[in-house]
Amino acid sequence: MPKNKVVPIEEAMSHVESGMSIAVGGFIGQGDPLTLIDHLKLMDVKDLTIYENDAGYGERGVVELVKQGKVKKIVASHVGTTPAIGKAMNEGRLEVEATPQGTLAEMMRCGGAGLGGFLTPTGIGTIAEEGKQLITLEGRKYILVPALKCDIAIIRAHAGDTWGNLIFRGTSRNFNVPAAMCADYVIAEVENLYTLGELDPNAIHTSGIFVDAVVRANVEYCTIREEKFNG
Amino acid sequence: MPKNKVVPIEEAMSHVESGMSIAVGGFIGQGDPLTLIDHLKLMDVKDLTIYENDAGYGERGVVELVKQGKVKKIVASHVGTTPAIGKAMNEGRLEVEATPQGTLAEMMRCGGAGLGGFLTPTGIGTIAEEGKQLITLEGRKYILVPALKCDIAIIRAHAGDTWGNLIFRGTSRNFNVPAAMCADYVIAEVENLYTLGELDPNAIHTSGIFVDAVVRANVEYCTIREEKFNG
Amino acid sequence: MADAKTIIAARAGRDLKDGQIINLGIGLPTLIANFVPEGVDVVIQTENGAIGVGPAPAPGCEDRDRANAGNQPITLIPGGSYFDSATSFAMIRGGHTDATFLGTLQVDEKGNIANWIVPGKMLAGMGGAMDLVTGAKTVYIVSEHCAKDGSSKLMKQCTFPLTGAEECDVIITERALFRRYPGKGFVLEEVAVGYTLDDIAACTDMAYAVADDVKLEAFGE
Amino acid sequence: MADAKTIIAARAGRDLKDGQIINLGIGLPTLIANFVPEGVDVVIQTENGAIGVGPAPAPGCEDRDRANAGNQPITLIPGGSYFDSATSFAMIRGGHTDATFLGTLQVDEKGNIANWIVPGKMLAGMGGAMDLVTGAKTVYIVSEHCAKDGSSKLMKQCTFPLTGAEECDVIITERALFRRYPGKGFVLEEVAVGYTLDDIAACTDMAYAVADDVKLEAFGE
Repeated sequence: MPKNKVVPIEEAMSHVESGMSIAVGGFIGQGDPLTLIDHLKLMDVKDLTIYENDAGYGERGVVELVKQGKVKKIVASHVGTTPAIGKAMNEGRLEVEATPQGTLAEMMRCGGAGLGGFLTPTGIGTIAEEGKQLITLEGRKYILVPALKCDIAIIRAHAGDTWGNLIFRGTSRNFNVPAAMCADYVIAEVENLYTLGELDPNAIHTSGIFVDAVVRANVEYCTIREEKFNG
Repeated sequence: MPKNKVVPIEEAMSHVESGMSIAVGGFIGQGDPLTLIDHLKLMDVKDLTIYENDAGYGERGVVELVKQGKVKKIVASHVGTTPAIGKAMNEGRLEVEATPQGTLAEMMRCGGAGLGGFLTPTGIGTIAEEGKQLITLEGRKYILVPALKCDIAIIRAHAGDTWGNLIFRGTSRNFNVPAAMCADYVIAEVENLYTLGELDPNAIHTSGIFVDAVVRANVEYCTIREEKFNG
Repeated sequence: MADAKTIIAARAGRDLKDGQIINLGIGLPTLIANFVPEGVDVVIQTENGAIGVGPAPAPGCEDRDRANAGNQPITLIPGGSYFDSATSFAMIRGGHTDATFLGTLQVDEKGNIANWIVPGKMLAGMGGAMDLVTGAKTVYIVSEHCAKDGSSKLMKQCTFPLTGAEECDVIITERALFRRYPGKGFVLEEVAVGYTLDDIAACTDMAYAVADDVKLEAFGE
Repeated sequence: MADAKTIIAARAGRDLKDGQIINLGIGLPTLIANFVPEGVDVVIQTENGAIGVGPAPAPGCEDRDRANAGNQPITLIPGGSYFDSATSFAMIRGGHTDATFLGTLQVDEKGNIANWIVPGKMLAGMGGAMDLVTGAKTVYIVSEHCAKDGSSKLMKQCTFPLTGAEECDVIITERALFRRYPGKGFVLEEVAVGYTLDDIAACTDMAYAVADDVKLEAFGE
């Protein structure tokens, strides 16, 4: 029987240490792992480097960790939905590296897939190519983007089983899938926990092979468990 | 309302011309698009280049087109399950290029994703690196594999709707997903055809955005339609 | 007469073709969904992970797992589906999206687009814009013709950092429509109600040709 | 006494650790599934697109959409699932698979593996083997010690085209078990029932060290 990975949140999050890189799922609040972020707020860690599409929405999300001074750097495609990020940058408390959204998603997937990098046409002729190796193939110029590997990933899923098979709901899938692939230790908070065999084997979005720990999401962040959930 | 892409097989297959490259889904018979291959057997085309994991199983699959002399070259990871392929190679009627399985899958996905190529560690120190550009990143050597774009893809799905959203069943998913991404014109044979909205939007494996034509699979290649199919 | 944004969105809507897959940027471009012509069916992709975006849900029927890239609640039309971000950008970068509609800060006569950062101002980020302008088959800039200070957004050369180099195919403003052709650059094809060819020349810094069959009073009523 | 294949599979099974994700090659390696120790749970991945492979189905219960990479019918254990080939090789290449067990034609003292082609013979192809030896955390070669002509498969240097360079971590034959350590090369750790250290030396062409605590009669009863 596949291993039971359901653990107390303290145990899962004890893998996070100062100076680590963390891939975070979600998209301006859609599917953000707020339970795990809430727990990080209580922990004594700093100098984190965050890879995420954004920093959350309004006052919620990774922006809360930035306000606490726990984050050294964010690599994101867009931080415009969290005004406190701009303030932290201006005050020199935070470094932000802007990366095209598709490039960021692919960096994560690529790292998870054991590839060294990929060639993208996105950003050619823009500052996105600065400091990057350029490669021309069949007359077209590409940026060589190295794959991303992180120490930790924190993600949220709508449904999960005890081995960490995950199913997402609606547009909350987003970066949760690639983030789950690229880290040494992957922690998933799940809104609805199922026993092995309850989830349709054809409908799994993220296999438990990618997941190291499963934690229950806070009830306030959960949508309703649906009968016979298949996605 | 998304366009109805269900067309007669003759219309869909009329896009195939001599000299074209064709990505073929399936894995030694699991999910092979036999209805479309059967139709190709009746067509007057030659000098095809096939990209597929294999050439089918026993006497069924792309091997049938090889025996008819329609195929110039196969790029595959393994052709050991179809003895007639070896015979055609030996007689100089067919060129076979062996490619690692994971590399072939990624070539297809990469072409479909608009990337120029990717760096893989697979095959370093073997003949798979011959004639390929090698790139060293952070001390590790990789093969730069260019992305694959084909003229046509032929695939099979267990369930599909009229716009070409597809759901696969069991291990018949395999190369059908990446093959569907990498071609200019993608033809899907579906075992069970559904109207728009019948398939769970969270359970689609291949979006209709990738599919150009939907054809009914021959009944002999179909598994039973299940009630309330969700994958 | 309608306001500038409505005029632009309405004209952009008329450019849609049946069966197209389109992506609409945040803000003005989102309005284009209200102007899809009768008899034309388009499928709307949103880069955060949905295709087949339908009308906004009725008040009280919002679902926090169903939103667009601007975080507005959405519904899906039958046939719509959800996917992850890597797959979403495979759709976008891979040329499977027919048209993308984006606002801009600047666009220039070479088709360069600058719409993600104003030097010296707060960094927000390019989001999916760089991928969209690189990957979509046709890139529409839908924007007011002039900036707030009255200067032309249609410039000889962008001065802000680019979103994409030579990627813009069509510019639609409340005053005019330009299409870019290989080897010819932008061609003025339509002028809106209330403007003359001279008016357009006066407020447009980029070089452009005027189509032989340029249409006056072509839109904007 | 059991035959060579059974002895090898049984010893390989004893090397499995609880919670491991493993991939079993076609042929001999498939037998290892029958020798998972009591109290050890492993999850079997098959590269054609399933994880959580269970026992073969009962006769008459085969399903053509449920098979392994060798086209044998499979079942799934609860918690198993299906995926496409690009995702499957993300699992394999990306180091998410703990161990892969493969047969071989040749293996050499540097850990080079040659198991996919005999020069001059019919080409079959490497299938997923190159990805598996590159990506799996531990690469086991499970193979008879000698080829049919009696020559050692454990060579000073492979003469056939390689599947992977310096990728083999453990060799298990019906006669012995060797593990490769960084900077030390292969170390003989176990000798099977019926063989002496001299026997192993006589049928092994590759260089190896003998462990101080080498176990004699360690397996193969």
